[in-house]
Amino acid sequence: MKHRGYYGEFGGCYVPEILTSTIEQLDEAFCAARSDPAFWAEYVRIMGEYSCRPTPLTYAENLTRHFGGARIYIKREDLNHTGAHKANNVMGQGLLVRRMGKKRVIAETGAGQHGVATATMAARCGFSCTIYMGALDVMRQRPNVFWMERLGARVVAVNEGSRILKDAINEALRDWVTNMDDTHYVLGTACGPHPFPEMVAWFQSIIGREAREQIQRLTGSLPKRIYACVGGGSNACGIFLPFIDDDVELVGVEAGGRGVATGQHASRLSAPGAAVGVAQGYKTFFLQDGDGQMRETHSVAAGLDYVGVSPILADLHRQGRVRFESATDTEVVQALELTMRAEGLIPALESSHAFVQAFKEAPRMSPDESIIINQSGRGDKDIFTVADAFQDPAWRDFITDTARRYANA
Amino acid sequence: MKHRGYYGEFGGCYVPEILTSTIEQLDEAFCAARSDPAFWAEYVRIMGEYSCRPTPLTYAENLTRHFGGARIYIKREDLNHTGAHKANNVMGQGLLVRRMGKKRVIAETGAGQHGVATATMAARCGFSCTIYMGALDVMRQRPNVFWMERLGARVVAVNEGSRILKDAINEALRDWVTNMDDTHYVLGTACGPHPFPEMVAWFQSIIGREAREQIQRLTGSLPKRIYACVGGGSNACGIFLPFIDDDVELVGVEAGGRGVATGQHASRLSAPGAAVGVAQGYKTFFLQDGDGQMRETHSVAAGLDYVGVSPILADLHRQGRVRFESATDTEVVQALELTMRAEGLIPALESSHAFVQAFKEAPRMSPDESIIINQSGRGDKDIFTVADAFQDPAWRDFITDTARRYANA
Amino acid sequence: MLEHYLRERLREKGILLMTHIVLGYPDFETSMNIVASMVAAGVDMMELQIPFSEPIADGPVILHANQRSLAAGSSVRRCLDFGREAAARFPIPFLFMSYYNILYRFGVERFASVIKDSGLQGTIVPDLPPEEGAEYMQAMQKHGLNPIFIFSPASSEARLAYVASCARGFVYCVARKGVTGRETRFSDQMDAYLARCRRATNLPLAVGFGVKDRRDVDFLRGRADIAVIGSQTIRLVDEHGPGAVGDFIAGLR
Amino acid sequence: MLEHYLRERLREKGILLMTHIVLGYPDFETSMNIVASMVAAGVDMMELQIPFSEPIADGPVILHANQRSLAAGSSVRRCLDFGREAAARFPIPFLFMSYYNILYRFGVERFASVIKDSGLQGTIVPDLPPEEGAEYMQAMQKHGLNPIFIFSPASSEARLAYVASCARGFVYCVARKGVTGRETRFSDQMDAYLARCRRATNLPLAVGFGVKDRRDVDFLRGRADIAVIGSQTIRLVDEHGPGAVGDFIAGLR
Ligand SMILES: Cc1ncc(COP(=O)(O)O)c(C=O)c1O
Ligand SMILES: Cc1ncc(COP(=O)(O)O)c(C=O)c1O
Repeated sequence: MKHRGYYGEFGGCYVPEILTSTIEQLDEAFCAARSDPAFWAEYVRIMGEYSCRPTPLTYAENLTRHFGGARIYIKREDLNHTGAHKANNVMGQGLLVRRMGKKRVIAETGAGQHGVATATMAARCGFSCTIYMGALDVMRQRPNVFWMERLGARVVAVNEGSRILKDAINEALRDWVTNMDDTHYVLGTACGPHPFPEMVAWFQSIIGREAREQIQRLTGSLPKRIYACVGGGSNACGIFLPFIDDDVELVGVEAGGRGVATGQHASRLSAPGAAVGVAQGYKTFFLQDGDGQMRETHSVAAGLDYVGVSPILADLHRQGRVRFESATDTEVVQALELTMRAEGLIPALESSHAFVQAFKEAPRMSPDESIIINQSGRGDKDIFTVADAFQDPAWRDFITDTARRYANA
Repeated sequence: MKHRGYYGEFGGCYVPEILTSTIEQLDEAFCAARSDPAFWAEYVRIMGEYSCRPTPLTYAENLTRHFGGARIYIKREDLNHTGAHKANNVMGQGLLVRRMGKKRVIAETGAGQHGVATATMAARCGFSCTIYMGALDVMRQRPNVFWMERLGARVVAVNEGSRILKDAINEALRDWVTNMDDTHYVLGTACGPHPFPEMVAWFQSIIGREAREQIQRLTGSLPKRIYACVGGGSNACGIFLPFIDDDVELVGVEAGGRGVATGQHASRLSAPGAAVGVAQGYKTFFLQDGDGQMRETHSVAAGLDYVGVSPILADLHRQGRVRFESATDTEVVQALELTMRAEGLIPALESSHAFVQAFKEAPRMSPDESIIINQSGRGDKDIFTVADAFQDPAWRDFITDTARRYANA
Repeated sequence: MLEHYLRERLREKGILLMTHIVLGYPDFETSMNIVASMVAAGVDMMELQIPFSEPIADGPVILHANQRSLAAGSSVRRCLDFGREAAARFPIPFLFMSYYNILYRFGVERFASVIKDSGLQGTIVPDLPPEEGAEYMQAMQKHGLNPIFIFSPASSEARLAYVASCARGFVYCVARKGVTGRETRFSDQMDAYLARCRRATNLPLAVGFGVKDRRDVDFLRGRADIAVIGSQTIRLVDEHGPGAVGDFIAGLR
Repeated sequence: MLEHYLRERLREKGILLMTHIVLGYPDFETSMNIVASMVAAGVDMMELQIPFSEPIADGPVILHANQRSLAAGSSVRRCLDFGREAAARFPIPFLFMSYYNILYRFGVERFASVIKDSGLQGTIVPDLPPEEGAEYMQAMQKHGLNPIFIFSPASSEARLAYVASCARGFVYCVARKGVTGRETRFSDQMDAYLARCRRATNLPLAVGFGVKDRRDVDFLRGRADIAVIGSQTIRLVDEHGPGAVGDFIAGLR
């Protein structure tokens, strides 16, 4: 490895010695791919023929009218095959896995989107596949677990630690240090040891590259601001980075959970609770105690419920290039409700965080200005969570009846 | 109305007198739109910016290898916003509703896809919306009901008749004859009184127009055969009609249910059980008894569980231009399983019917020949049905636990 | 001839009454008893509905009657026999009412021939507009039967004229939008509509959909020729049994 | 100096034993009792693991011990105090083992200073490769402590040489891929690997991951200098209580 993936003081590659050569091999494969224009062309072709890229940039006429401020555009990553931006990263890494000649992939997943995307890629590419998922997330994202299994993946519920995303990453790393010869770890976000943050951000940059062209075509100019939710940070990096040299304000929205004051949240950059540390292979802001033990986090959105954050974003935060905000669970459900009714769009709970902040700011902006919200995924997967949030009685009855039918079968 | 929409002896416009002027107005609006090139251009633009058209034509490399015969291409209507081809028809009719100045839409739905699509269009266009759905379908497609309601639609469970799609159509017609002044009936398939079959087929022809261009670009020639499932017939008409003058064999696949010999099926053209009749506003083959009473139908796929069939297809059947086959529930689940594992695609149970027949025929074709399967929708909505078909114990436990949580709440 | 009969009767009574029943609901024996009571109470004409599984123009009351009759096993053959018997026993005109598929499956020409032979006067087919009815009209004409067509408040003058040109016997004016059985407000607006109907044809006008009591019938007197009582008698039978029908009819006029 | 101590001991014994415990598991008092038994049974050196919430290099046994210790409230401060007390009471060298974040949060220089002052000999930090360890190595060197680095079977010759160039005291050779606590096959392949390790450095070689009984230790004799017993003693304490540790250790050699 020529460089170890530092962004300011963040990033690096803190892995057990046994992984060194594996990571080096990956880095080489990635560097070779990146400097080969045919690779990106092939990637774009596959994303066009298997998923539906370029995804549209939708003008949200009704929301724009509703808020009476900036013109609101929505980047439609929800239309990707498997329902989220995760497909981009996964298909890209799948191409690299082929180049490296490996036959098995593993992945962690929180919301289950990355797991479904990886299981899908594995089915398509003929790899065997194991997905690690915190036991808590297995419960709140059951439909995704079901589909992963149907796609042929083995899903391992992780009962260690807080039983959420970070614990799934640990388990995936444990698998990797054991099986790296034939196994590639398809990390799902722009975190982890170098070269993952750079690689994932590169694949996801397809979002921002498209959006940049689209908004200029539609409005004749660049947007004033761009909003993206931030779990690990991959969808945010993906849409932000191609605008990094432009006069465009970039806003990352983290999980405010039950409110940052309660401690039950996952706001690493927008709230004072986090500190710089090293875990899961990289250095960044982590929600941790004074001893360096990771704290429990909470978000209604399983995909944002994570202690760390992309080192690329940590650096952009420190530089002041990206502004970070947070949205509470309650605000998120409200924004979701409004978006469904006004535009017929069902953003994932994760993505709805970006909508919250955009909705707060749009009214104070001018109709001459436009903003882009990255709708990183669709909300179908969240039906159990959303039904609970809305306390839908018909849904409860339906589940109760189904359970009764199972009991009598 | 200049003509009354006959295709050979099928079609027509058999509606209560009170609807005559409404239908005339619709026909005029439709004819004006069709002869205005700007209308189609606007339609294509909206489908590009709000949904993700053109949807890809995906080469199914693994399935092709698996069967060792024809090259298999899959038209990806599952990638449409809301997850099925239904979006095409609905957005098109939405544009017409705007032209006619109406403020309310109603629709029937079987699988719930057309209901979700209509509710989505209504939210986007600012229409109020009521969806009629057979009570049996409300049960087997609960997730779609949930989303329709969240999108702001009123969903009415129809407890009349067989409590499935045909009964929902009747109820929608009853609403329409009552409220036609401000209400448009967004019929979801290429059935019903003229001009619906023609209009729905026209909007859906966007599928075939794209596919025709795509397959020629990808393979340099036309496909040998095209497969589509046939409920009412809209996705089949949509992909078939642009190839109608070509030397391409067109294959429609109906619901074979528990086997056509059992009588529990919905095969109107591929099996001898149906006869020509008039109901729900049009003349076609219906599954009916000697008195003309409609029979009960059955399919694992709610969207194919229908007594009638598009008059356009009935005519193409009689002409011998389209071949009709059927697929049983069991075959459908097997084809779905194979497709998930081989390609990472999750076709809707409806669409999986088309896959069944293609899988039967592909092995006997030559690798020089290519076929297209229309994947009319995605299977996420079918999770409850598919989980039951696979007898997934983890899913049962999950539902049971959720029900217990509700009971204790 | 039906039109002639109606004109004769109208000379005696200010307004005629046509009632509607669903054959085989709750069973055929009861159906016949209801016919007998209605005739005894002075009804001038009756619609006998042959049940159909998809009665799109009917509201909940008649819809359920259709479904229950079918569920109890009623067949088209049984309904035709019923019509023959009723026409033989009672001195008023009877019409069949059903949806087009029933006629179509039976064979339109054969259907006409059978009902003529049975002594009925015609048919009402609410989902068969005249444009689709060439074969039907021909068969009816051939057998000297009356194809009853429908005027609606949504019809233009041109449309009324066209429908009138196909009509025989009388014209059925639906009182409002919607399906059978819901409330109708008999108001000034109705007045204008009926005047338009009157201008469009010389045939007697029947008004149906929502006619339910003496006030409604009184409103129609002078404005139309025949008041049609549909769902209301079914409701009555459901709630108070077939015995209640006679008094109800007798009290309408 | 640690290396010197090890060489002295090696002159007396064919192979040395290093054991590993997780501090505060099941509690600090038991931890101290286990240390005492181990020392009494002749252990030559000990790793004291400061628990961390994300121990990615550890398998289920040590992972759970980490979690249980943290859940019981153990703190870094308490672990450091424990190390000081152990080093004062017992005549063998002690090392801290932990993940880098524990040192990083504490302050790497401060950490080195505290442990030096406490009488410990060095640290093992499995997620800190030498490339990321400049600050760490400097602090260790300044305080005369041993940063223990790791050889792995996947390392190239160049890599072994580079790691060796940063190592002090001894080198920890992980016996195989994977995390702690799983079975290891001590076979010919291992032979070749250890020969490569030997060629790469003159420092004593410790071998860990999966060493669990006398046969394993015997295999290592002559091929390596130190056998590391990790998860196996924790399993023993879990199943038979701290009392069983002494006999177990005594029987290994
Ligand atoms: C739809 C969606 N959006 C966002 C995220 C958060 O990940 P990231 O911050 O890497 O984009 C997830 C993670 O699962 C997700 O599923
Ligand atoms: C995914 C899907 N495919 C097919 C159908 C059948 O309809 P049609 O035959 O009109 O395409 C439906 C109906 O709901 C559907 O949801």
